[in-house]
Amino acid sequence: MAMAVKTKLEIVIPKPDLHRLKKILEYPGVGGYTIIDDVKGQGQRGEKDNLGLSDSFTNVMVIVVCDTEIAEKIKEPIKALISRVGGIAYHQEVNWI
Amino acid sequence: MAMAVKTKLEIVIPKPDLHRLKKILEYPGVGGYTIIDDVKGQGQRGEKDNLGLSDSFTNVMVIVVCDTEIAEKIKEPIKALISRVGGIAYHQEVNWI
Amino acid sequence: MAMAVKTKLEIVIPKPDLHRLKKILEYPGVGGYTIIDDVKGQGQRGEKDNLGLSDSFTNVMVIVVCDTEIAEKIKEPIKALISRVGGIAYHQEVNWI
Amino acid sequence: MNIEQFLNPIILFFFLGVLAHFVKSDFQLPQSITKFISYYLLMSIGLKGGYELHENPITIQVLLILISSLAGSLLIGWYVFHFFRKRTDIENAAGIASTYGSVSAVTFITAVSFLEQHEISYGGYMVAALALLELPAIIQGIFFVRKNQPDQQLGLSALIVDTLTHGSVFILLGSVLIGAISDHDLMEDIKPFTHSIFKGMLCFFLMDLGIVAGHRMSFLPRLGKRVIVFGLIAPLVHAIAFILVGRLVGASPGDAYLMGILGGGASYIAVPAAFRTAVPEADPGIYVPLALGITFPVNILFGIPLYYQIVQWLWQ
Amino acid sequence: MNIEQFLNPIILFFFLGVLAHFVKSDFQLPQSITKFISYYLLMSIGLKGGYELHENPITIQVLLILISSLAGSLLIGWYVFHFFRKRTDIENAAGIASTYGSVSAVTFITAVSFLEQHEISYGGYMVAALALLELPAIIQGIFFVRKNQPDQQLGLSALIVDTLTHGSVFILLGSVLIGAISDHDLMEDIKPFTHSIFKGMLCFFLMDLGIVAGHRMSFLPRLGKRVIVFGLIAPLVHAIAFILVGRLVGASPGDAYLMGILGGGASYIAVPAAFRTAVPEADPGIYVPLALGITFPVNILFGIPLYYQIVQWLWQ
Amino acid sequence: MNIEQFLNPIILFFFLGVLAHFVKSDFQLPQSITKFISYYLLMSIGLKGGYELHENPITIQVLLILISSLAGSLLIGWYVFHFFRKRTDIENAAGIASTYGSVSAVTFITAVSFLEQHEISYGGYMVAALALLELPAIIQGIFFVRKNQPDQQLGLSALIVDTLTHGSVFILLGSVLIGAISDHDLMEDIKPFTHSIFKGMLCFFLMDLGIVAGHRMSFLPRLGKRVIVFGLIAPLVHAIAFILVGRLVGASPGDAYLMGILGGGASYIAVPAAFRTAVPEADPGIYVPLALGITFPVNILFGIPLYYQIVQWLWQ
Ligand SMILES: Nc1ncnc2c1ncn2[C@@H]1O[C@H](COP(=O)(O)O)[C@@H](O)[C@H]1O
Ligand SMILES: Nc1ncnc2c1ncn2[C@@H]1O[C@H](COP(=O)(O)O)[C@@H](O)[C@H]1O
Ligand SMILES: Nc1ncnc2c1ncn2[C@@H]1O[C@H](COP(=O)(O)O)[C@@H](O)[C@H]1O
Ligand code: NA
Ligand code: NA
Ligand code: NA
Repeated sequence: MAMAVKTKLEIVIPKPDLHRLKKILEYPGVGGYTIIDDVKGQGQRGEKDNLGLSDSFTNVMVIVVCDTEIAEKIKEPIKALISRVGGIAYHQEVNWI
Repeated sequence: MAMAVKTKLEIVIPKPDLHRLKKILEYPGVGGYTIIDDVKGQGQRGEKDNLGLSDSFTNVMVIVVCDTEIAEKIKEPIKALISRVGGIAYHQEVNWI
Repeated sequence: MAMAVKTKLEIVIPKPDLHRLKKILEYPGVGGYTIIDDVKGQGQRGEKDNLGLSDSFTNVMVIVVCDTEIAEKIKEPIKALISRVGGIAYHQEVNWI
Repeated sequence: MNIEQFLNPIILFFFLGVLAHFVKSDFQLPQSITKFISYYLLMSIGLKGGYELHENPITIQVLLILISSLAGSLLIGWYVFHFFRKRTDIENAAGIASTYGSVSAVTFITAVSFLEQHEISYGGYMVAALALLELPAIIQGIFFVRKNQPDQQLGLSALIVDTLTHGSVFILLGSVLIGAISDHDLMEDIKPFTHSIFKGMLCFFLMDLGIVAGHRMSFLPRLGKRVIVFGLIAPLVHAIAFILVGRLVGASPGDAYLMGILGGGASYIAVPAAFRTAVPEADPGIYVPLALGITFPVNILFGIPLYYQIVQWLWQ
Repeated sequence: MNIEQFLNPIILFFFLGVLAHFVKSDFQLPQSITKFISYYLLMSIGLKGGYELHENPITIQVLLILISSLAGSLLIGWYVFHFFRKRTDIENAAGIASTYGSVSAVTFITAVSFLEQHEISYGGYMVAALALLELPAIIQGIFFVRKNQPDQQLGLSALIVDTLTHGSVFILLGSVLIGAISDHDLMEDIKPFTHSIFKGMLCFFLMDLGIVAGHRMSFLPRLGKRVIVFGLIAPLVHAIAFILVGRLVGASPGDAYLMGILGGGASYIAVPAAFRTAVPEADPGIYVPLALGITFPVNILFGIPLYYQIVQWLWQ
Repeated sequence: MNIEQFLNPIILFFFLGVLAHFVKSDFQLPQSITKFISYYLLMSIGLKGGYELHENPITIQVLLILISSLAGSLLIGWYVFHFFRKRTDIENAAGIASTYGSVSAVTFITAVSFLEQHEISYGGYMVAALALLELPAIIQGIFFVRKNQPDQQLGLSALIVDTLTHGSVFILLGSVLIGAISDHDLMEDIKPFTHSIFKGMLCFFLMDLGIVAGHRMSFLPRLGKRVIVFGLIAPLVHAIAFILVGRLVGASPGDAYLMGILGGGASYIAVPAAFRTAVPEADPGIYVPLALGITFPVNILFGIPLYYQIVQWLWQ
């Protein structure tokens, strides 16, 4: 798989909605993902300061590297999720080592 | 805004200087940012091991996705900040979902 | 060094193997790196949930920005390390500020 | 008015935390510590409640207390929803309704330590009531939203499971259960942990909560004057109504006092957790600041001593 | 069978944690808290052991206990390796062998609090034995792998240093040492921390460990029936064998009981740490779930009271 | 020389932490735990100081102690700056000056527990002095830098606010205040938290600090021999000078001892925090290793018992 070009998706969403995103990432062909827990942020919906006990003001960041066709497939449900619960997502090409 | 090409900036700076960076990011048109707290690192100024109580040996990583013109505007003050307090910054194009 | 094009490597590996990666990154010309501690993930070797006391189910993410020739040099040992202990790595071009 | 609460270190630490926010101090506990101490507090109070539940089995009297509290909680949720329905969208009206119908564990814990300091006894079932009363107003609030969206299913059982398994509810209920069934001799060994250092941990926790409350207060200007006035007055009205009901059903002073605390408290842990899952359209930037930035301080500063005076006066 | 353990809050909290996993509760302690409490427990037990080591100098009797435990530990590692060698690859067979040959600190700590509750004394050197017995079976397991890979060096001294400096081993050994050499009057001031709140902290820790165990149990179906049956029976067999040896070498009831705990326990902290370094090809998804998801619960639920009855019966 | 400190578990745990670093143990407490315990220690000592401040109102005598300590602190800052000004750049000279002019809270806390163990009383105002003396030498150091950069404003009031609101200063001052005004009966309930487990928490904290100190020691070779010799000798000289001043102004033995600790201590929390904000050009890789890697160990290992002997000798 050396030097293959892949697509990297980076997604920031509210922590309580992570399970929804994980469900999307069960799509066949998504080989894995990495989760950076408890990130803070600022966006249209105000400040997420990672304080308090309900995780309502906490984000997580998820990184997915997969084939470009697969990325095309999961983009729409991710977009729909974000428009419902907040967050951002974007993608880029990367060279897999 | 679907599939628009944007610029992603990634900035690593000492945690005690985060408020300075936040001030730069108040620039109009910067819609938001994501903060990964308490990262470690190695650079010209030695090791940052995220130990101790003064946050002097702790970094933060900040991710900003914005329009390319806006990115051009905030690059200079970010560069000036980094040359004063340490850290790194770089940018890339990304496709906004 | 302004606006120079560099290569950014992102590497996710099991936390107990971080010292092996650090040894690779001592390669001359690698000016520094940033470590995001304690990330979670899902991959071929099952779930890494960042639970327990032995760090066996915990990952770290390491970001290295360096000259493209240097990146070419350290790619092979990183690939060999990952194939032995698990994880992923990929690289992209970035514009250094 | 009695200034006793102003000299109570527990309360003072809360306001030290609020102050830390407003003077932009970088004093801040990592979220992991906040979680640790909150679970500790819930575990301790749960074990204590369970222990006493075991000693004093449930009577008709107790059932009356529980049922009337449940009814009161739903009534609050119902009127608050209809009050805000005219002023904001349906999701946020439901969020505020559930917030005030449900209960506040931290207010309860602070009130319990106030009772103990005045050596007034209360029933262990009140702790079980705390755990159980978190739920109904949440379900009611979500129901208000769903019945206006006939395409979405209510998913009632999933919702109940979700709320009962939310971290803070789960450990409280679990600890009540363990407290109730454990061997009492073995429980004694745990007391230095759950009892002796409890008040100190509470101080520490409230200082941290003060910082969070300070952060949430910065959302308040967005809410409008009316909403803020509601947040100031509602806890007192709800609490007094609950205390009166307690008097009617013949509760003991300690139990009626805690009924007041259940009625007056507003939830800022279980409600946002459940609403983030079930009604993500409701904005936690509205109902959390209201509960934590206004109602909580009103309750611990003014409510806790005031309700006590009312109880003393009604039961004298 | 005695149901005492089912009413022990320590055990109940472990199962509350397991339950939290299975009902998908979001109750979870951050890893930083888990580390804090585990280091606290190891420090406390270490200081205690060191303190008593100082009081009761080492005798021939004690040496016999240590040597026979060491031999037993290597014997377990040897037979387990050869048993699994036929059923799986060499790295995983070695991982399982080291897991069962080595010891479980948390099982030991839980057993010590069981002993104290029954007012049975034991020697402080048993805590030192706990720390020292983590090592030999690990080295043996890695040796099994390396002697089949003649190109790789054993790096014995690096390996010993690595294991002895692993966080949990290091603090245990360090605390034993500090406990042994510290001024006893000064140690008294630390007791409210290391003794009074110990059981409560243990409850808290076991709840957390229950969640981790729950997570690891989800790996079990992959392991196959045979392996699981091994995980269920092996601890009982190993423990009883060790207790019998204890009887033979003339150990006291408390010491023999703890020998049983050392034999019966399976390591899920030191072994994965060492194997991740020395044999990364061995899959922690096999030996950790076996130790933590099966053997640990068997030991604390059934083993701890059973071994006690056996000791009572043998020493009566 | 008295070996007592070598048998003190508090000190031994510090060196266990240092050892952990040098044997490359992966034993390490997450920063969240370090913060928690340090805030706990500051809160506990602050409450205690405030409580006693309340009991013993401030006298002329006390004012003399405070004023002479303040003068001493500025004098140290002044001479250290001019001493290093010739040897390094202005920012780092100022950083070292502020470090030694300011005070070390952890050294103070360790010294207080030494005093208590020897049953020597001290005034609660000394804790207030600890909080207040963090500030002046920091301002002075920053002033040295700014007066050489006429284009930059001093921003004195912003600087004072910044330092007083730094996490560790803020909680210490806040706790002194709460301790002073709180109802004393309510304070009793907090004592098991703030007093009983204090020494154990301190052990734990010092072990962690030992690791940090170990890390910082790896910067030492860069500093050069002269600087290191300064770090070894300065604390002893400063402390003895402060004790003598204490004798002159008629302080009690306990107060004079703590004056010595204030003088001898070097700040590695408040100073780097303030300098990172005000003088980011100063390298924390210089002044922090000096304070934490050399002066702190010298103080707790040799200073604490030595200053005690000097006090005993001067007041006998
Ligand atoms: N322009 C942006 N760049 C980077 N992160 C962003 C941006 N906008 C939003 N975010 C992240 O997404 C989270 C939710 O955004 P929002 O739903 O717009 O409030 C924020 O808290 C940030 O962490
Ligand atoms: N080449 C690099 N690649 C990735 N991160 C870097 C690099 N250089 C510096 N950093 C990060 O920036 C921080 C400050 O760098 P410096 O100011 O050069 O010491 C380091 O602690 C790292 O976290
Ligand atoms: N496709 C992927 N995208 C992002 N991260 C991945 C991917 N595959 C694996 N990882 C990360 O690498 C770790 C180890 O992967 P593996 O060795 O395949 O189990 C996982 O726990 C994830 O954190
Ligand atoms: Na309520
Ligand atoms: Na064993
Ligand atoms: Na000083």
